[in-house]
Amino acid sequence: MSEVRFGQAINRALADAMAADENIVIFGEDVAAPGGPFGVTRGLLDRFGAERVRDTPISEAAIVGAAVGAAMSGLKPIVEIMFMDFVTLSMDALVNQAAKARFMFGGQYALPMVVRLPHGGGINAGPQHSQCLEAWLTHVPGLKVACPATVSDAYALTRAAIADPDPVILVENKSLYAVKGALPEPLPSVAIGTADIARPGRDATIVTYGAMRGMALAAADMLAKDGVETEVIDLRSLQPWDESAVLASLARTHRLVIAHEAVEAFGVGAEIAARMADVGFDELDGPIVRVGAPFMPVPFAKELEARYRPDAARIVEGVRRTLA
Amino acid sequence: MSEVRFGQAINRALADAMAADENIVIFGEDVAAPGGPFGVTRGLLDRFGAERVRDTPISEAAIVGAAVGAAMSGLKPIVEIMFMDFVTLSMDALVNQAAKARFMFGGQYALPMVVRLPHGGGINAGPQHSQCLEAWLTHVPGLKVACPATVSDAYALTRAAIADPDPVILVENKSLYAVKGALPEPLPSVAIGTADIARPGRDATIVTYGAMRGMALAAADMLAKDGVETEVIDLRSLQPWDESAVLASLARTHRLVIAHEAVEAFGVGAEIAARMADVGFDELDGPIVRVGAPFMPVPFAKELEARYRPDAARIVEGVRRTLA
Amino acid sequence: MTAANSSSPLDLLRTMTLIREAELRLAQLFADGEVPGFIHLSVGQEGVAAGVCAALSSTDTLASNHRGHGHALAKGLDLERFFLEIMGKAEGMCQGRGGSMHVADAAVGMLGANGIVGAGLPIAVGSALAHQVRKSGAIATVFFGDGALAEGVMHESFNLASIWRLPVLFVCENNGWSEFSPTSKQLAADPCALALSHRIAARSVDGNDVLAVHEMALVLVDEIREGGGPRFLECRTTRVRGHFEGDPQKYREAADAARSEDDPIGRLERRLTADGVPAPDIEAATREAKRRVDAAVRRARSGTAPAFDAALRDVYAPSEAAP
Amino acid sequence: MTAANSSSPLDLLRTMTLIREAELRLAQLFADGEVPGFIHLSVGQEGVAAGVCAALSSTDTLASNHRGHGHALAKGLDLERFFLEIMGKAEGMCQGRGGSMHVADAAVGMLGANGIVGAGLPIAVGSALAHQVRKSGAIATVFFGDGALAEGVMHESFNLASIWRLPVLFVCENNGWSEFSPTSKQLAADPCALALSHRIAARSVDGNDVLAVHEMALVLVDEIREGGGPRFLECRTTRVRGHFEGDPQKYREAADAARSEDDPIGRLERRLTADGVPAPDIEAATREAKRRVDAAVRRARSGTAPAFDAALRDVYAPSEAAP
Ligand SMILES: Cc1ncc(C[n+]2csc(CCOP(=O)(O)OP(=O)(O)O)c2C)c(N)n1
Ligand SMILES: Cc1ncc(C[n+]2csc(CCOP(=O)(O)OP(=O)(O)O)c2C)c(N)n1
Ligand SMILES: [Mg+2]
Ligand SMILES: [Mg+2]
Repeated sequence: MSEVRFGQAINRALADAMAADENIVIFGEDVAAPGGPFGVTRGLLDRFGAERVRDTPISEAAIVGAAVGAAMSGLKPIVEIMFMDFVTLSMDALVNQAAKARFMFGGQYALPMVVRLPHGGGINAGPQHSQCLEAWLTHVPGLKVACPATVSDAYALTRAAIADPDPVILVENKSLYAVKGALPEPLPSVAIGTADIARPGRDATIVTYGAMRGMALAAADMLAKDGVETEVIDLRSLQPWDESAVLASLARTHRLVIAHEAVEAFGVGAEIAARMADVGFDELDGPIVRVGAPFMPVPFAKELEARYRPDAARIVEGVRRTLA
Repeated sequence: MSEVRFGQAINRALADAMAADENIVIFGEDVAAPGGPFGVTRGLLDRFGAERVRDTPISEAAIVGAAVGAAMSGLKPIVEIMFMDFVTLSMDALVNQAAKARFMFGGQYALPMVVRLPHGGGINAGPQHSQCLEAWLTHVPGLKVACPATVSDAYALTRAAIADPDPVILVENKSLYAVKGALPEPLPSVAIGTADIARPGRDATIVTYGAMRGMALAAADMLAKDGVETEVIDLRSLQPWDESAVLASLARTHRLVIAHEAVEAFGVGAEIAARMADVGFDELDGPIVRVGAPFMPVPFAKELEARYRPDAARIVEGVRRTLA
Repeated sequence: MTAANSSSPLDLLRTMTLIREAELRLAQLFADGEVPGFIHLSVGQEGVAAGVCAALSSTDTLASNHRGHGHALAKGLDLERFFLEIMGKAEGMCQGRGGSMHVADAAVGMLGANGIVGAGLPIAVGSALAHQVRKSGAIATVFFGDGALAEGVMHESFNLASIWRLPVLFVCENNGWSEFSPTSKQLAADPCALALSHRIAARSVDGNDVLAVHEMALVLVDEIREGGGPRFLECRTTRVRGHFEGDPQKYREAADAARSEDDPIGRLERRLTADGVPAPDIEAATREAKRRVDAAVRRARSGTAPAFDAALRDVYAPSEAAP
Repeated sequence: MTAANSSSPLDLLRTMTLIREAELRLAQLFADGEVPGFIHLSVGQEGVAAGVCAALSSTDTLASNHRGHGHALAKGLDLERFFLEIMGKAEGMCQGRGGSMHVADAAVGMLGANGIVGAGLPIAVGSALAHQVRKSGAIATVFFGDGALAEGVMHESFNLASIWRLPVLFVCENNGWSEFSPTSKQLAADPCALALSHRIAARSVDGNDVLAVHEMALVLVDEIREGGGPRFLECRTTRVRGHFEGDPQKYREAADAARSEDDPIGRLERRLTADGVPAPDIEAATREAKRRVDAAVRRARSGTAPAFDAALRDVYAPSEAAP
C-alpha cells in the first residue's frame, strides 16, 4: 500500500501494462519527451523507447484514426487527446471507425485500443478546455467508457481498459490528477461495468462518477449530521454502467439523486434516471433529481465557474428535494 | 394549400428566405449545380446565382468552420452536411465555435447559421450512413436543434431556423424527403421550442419526433382499436424542447412512452424521461417506457435493419407495458 | 515482393475481368432489387486495383474507400463471401452487417472498404505503424479518390507518415469526380504536389494502363519495404458509370463517360494480342470470370438472412474475452 | 489601405511596446494569482502582430489563436477591457466568460482568440467569404502557429480559400515550437510549400523585423484587396517564454530562449537610433505603454465580478430577438 497521486497511478498502470505486453504503444501530443501535459506519461519514453512512445503532431483526427489502423494490425495503442474538448476533432475515427469495426466487419477484427480524455473544469480554463462530453461517447454502440474517481480505480480501470479487446475511452478528471490516495498491494483490479458503493446508506442513493464522487461523499457527510444516511454509488464505468447496482441501491433507499459535472441536460445522468424511471419505477418514492452543470458553456471567471460546477451543497439540496 | 414532398417544402423555405434576405448563402457538398444529394437545394443556384449558392469540396470541418466565420461577419449561412454521420468531422466548429461564440465573447457576436443534417435509416445504407446523433447536439449549450416530421413543419421550421439569431441544427429524416403532404396557405410558421399534439388522447402519451411521428400515429391507431386512446406529441424541437407541453399531456394521461429512431441508450428520450421522472413524478402512474434503437451500429442487411428500427408494433408494446 | 515476382499481364487481365464481371453483375442485381442500399462501381478503374494489389503480398494491409469492390477482389477477397455480403447474407464477409461499403477480410489484410471519404488514410497510417513497430516487413496501402484529397485528415495522415517514415503507399485514384462535382472545381492542388509538400515522393501514372500501374507500384512498394518511408501514387483514371448505381448523371456529358479507348481491359487485351498472345487465352479471362461470378451469385442467392441476435452479440467482444 | 498609409516605424514601436508591457504585466499578475486560468504570452513575437495589423483597417476581420494578446491589441482592442477580461471581470470584452484565450472585439473586427489550435483558419475563410459576397472591400486575416499547420482543417481552409479566391491573409507565426515539442520533429513540410501546393502565393519574412513584416503585409494585403485571392505569410519568430506562464521549459535549452539580439523591439529601437530618431522619442514608447498598462490594470482591479444570471441569459439571443 503506497500513497500516490491519481495521475501517478495511471502512469504506473501504463508502465505495468507496457512492461507486460510489447504490442502496447502510446502516442499523442507531448506524451513522450515532455511526459504529457499533465505528467501522466512521464518516464515512459525513457523506459520503453522511442519506437513505442511517440509524440505526435497536433493532429487529433489522425491520432485516433491511426490508433484504429494500429489496433487492426496487431498493436494495442493507447492514445491521448490532450483535453476532452479536442475530441471534437477525432469523432469520425472514434465513432464511425473504432466503435463499428468489430460489428460491421462481422467480428473479423478486434480493436484493443484506449483513448485517454482528460475532462472537467475547476481550473478556469474556459469554455474550450473544461468540457465533460462523455455522454456523447456513452451513446455510441461499440465504445466502452470508464471514469475513475480514486487512485485505486485509476490504476485498476486503466489496466482493465488496456486489457479490454474493445475500444475503451478513459475519462480522467483533470482536477483529480494531483489528488493523493492509497494504491493497494497487491495491485487492484476492477472489471469494466462494475460500480463501487463508496458509502452505504439507507435513506437515499446518490449515483455519481469522477470528480463528483468526492462532492457526493461530502454531501453525504453533511446530510449525516441531520440523520440522513445517503448511499453513494460511484459508477466507475459509464458504458456499460452497472444498472443492477443502482437498482439494488434504489430498492434499499427508494430515493435517487444523480450527480455529475457535465451539463445536466442530455447528460449521462439522464440515462440513469430514465432507466430507473422504467425498470426501477416501483421502487421510487420520490422524484429522481439530477445535479449537473447548468445549460451554458463553461465560463472562465472564478466566480462564474464556481457557481457553474455542481458541488456538495447542490447535491445536499437535491437529496432534500427528493426526500421532501 | 398544395400537396408537396417534404424535401420540396424545405426547398421552398430555403428559396423564400433567400428571396427575402440577400445575406443568406448556401454551401455544402453538391448542393449547388447537382441540387443536393437528396434534391433539397435544387434550383437555388439558378435562381440565386453562384455567389450565394456554392458547391464545396469534401471538407466538413471547413464547411461548418466557414459558416461560423461568415455568420460572425454579416452573412446568414445555411450549410449542409450530406449525412449526419459526417458531422463527426465538423464537431469542433459546431461545438467549440458556433455554440459558444455568443456566450464566450460576451454577447458581442450573433451567429445566425443553419446546419442541415439528414439522419436516419431505412434505406440499407449501413452503419456509417444511417445514424441519428442528435442527442450529442442537444447536450451542447448554445445550439438549437429542430427536427420536422410533416411537410408543413418542414417548411415552418426551416424558416424559423433561418430567422433565428442563434445556430440551429435542422435534423431531417432521409426517409421523409419523398413523403407528400399538405403545405398550407398562408404558409405556416412555428416557433422553435413548441411541440405539436399530433393526436389527442387520454390514456397514455407518446412523445416522439421526426420519422417516428408516423409510427407513433400508426401505433395510436392500433391501440385505439382496443379502446386505448393515446396522445401523440411531436416535439418538433429537441433543443429547446417543449417541456410544458409534455408535462401537460402527462397530467392528462399519467402514462408516458417516448419513441425515437436513435439508439435508446443515452438518446434524446433519456432527457425527456429524466425530466418527467423529476418534475412530472407525481403525475406518473406507470413506468416511463422508451422505444428506440438497440445498442448496436445500424446494420446493413434488410432483415437486420428492419428489426433494428423501432416501429409501430414496438411502440404499441411500450404503451401496453406502461398501462399494465 | 520484388519485380522478380511481378504478376504476368495475363494475371492482371484475370483480376481486372473478375472485378469487371463482378461489378456488372452487381449492377444487374442492384437494378433487380437483389442488392440493398447503394453501390459504387469501379468500372473503368480496374487497372488501378489490379496493378497495385498485384504488387502486394497477403500480409500487406489495405484500407479502401466507398468504391472498394475492385480493391477487395484484387487483394484476394473470397468472391462468394463478397457477393454474400453485398447481398446482405449471414455467410458474407461481414455477416451482412456492412454491405458494399464495408467489405473486409482480415485473412488477406483487407482492412475494409469505408463509407467515410478520407477515413482510410489514417487507418493505413496506423496499420503501417504496426508494421514498423512489429518489424513485420509488411507495408500498408490505401486507396482513395481525388475528392478525398480535400479532407483534412489526408493532410494529417501524409504528415504523420512522412515524419515517422512509415511503410505506407498512398494511392489516389483520380477519376476527376467528387461525387456529382468535377474535382477540378474543388481542389486547388495538383495531387502529387500535395504529397511532395510533405516530402513524400510522388509519382503519377496512367491508371488505365494496368502494366504501367503495376510496374510503378512494384518500384514504390520496393522502396517502401527497403525503409524509404511513404510513397504516393496518383493513378489517372475514368469513372465510367454514375457515382452510384441509379445516378442519372445529369451533371455530366455522356462523352466523358464513354471514352472506351481508355478502358483498361480493352487496352490490355489489344496489347496482349499485339504481343502475340493467342486469342483463346485472352478470351478465357472473361469467360472464367463470368463462370466464377455465376457460381458466386448462385451461392449468394442461397445464403441465409443474418440473425439479429448474433449481430447484437458482436457489438463487443464476447465477455469471456474481457478481463 | 495602401503603402501610402503604411504605419510609421514609431507607430509600430508603440504597438509592440504596448503588447510587451501588457504581457509582462500579465505575467506578474498571473504569478500573483490575479489572473485565473492559464495564459500564453507572445513576448518576442510582437513584430508579427504589430507589422501585420498595421496593414489592416478596422473593418478588416481577424481570427486569432491561443497566443492572441498581441494580435488583439494590435488590432485595436481596448486596453482596459482587455485587462478586465483576462482578470475575469464583468466589464471585460467578453464579460469575463472567455478570458485570455477568447479576447474578441466586434467593434474592431477581432473575431476572437481561440483555444482550439487551427480553428481560426476556417473562421477567417468564412469571414472572407462574407467580405466577398457582401463586396465590403474588407479582407480577413488569421494568425496561427507553426504547430497548427499539422491540423487537417488548415488544409481544408487553404483549399477552400484558394478555389474561391477569397480575400484572406493567412499568417503563420513560426516560432519553432508546438507547445513542448519542436515543430521540426512534427511537421514534414515547409510552411510556404504547404500554401504553394494549394496555389496560394506564399512569402516568408523575418518576423522579428517588424518593418519587414509590415512591408510584406502591405504588399500582400494590397494584392488580396485587388482580388488576387488568398495569400500566405510565414513570419519566423521566437517564443521567448514558456508555452504558457509557469511552464518550466525543461524540454528546451535556455539559450534558445535568450537570443535577445532577435528581440523585435530592441531591433527596431536600434534601427531608429541609427536613423537618427531622438532617444526621448524612442523611450517615450515604452514609458507611454507602461503608463497605459498601469492605468488599465488599476481600472481592471476595480472591475466587478460577473453575474451568473447575466451569463446564463447570454447562451442564446434574448428571446425577443427570435422570431
Ligand atoms: C466524409 C464524407 N463526406 C462526404 C461523403 C459523400 N461522398 C461519398 S463518395 C463522395 C465523392 C468521393 O470522391 P472521390 O474521393 O474522388 O472518390 P470517387 O467517388 O470519385 O471514387 C462523396 C462526397 C462521404 N461518404 N463521406
Ligand atoms: C485542437 C487542439 N489541440 C491541442 C491543443 C493544445 N495546444 C495548445 S497550444 C499548442 C501548441 C500550438 O503550437 P503553435 O500553433 O505553433 O502555436 P504556439 O503555441 O507556438 O504559438 C497545443 C498543442 C489545443 N489547444 N487545441
Ligand atoms: Mg473521384
Ligand atoms: Mg509554434
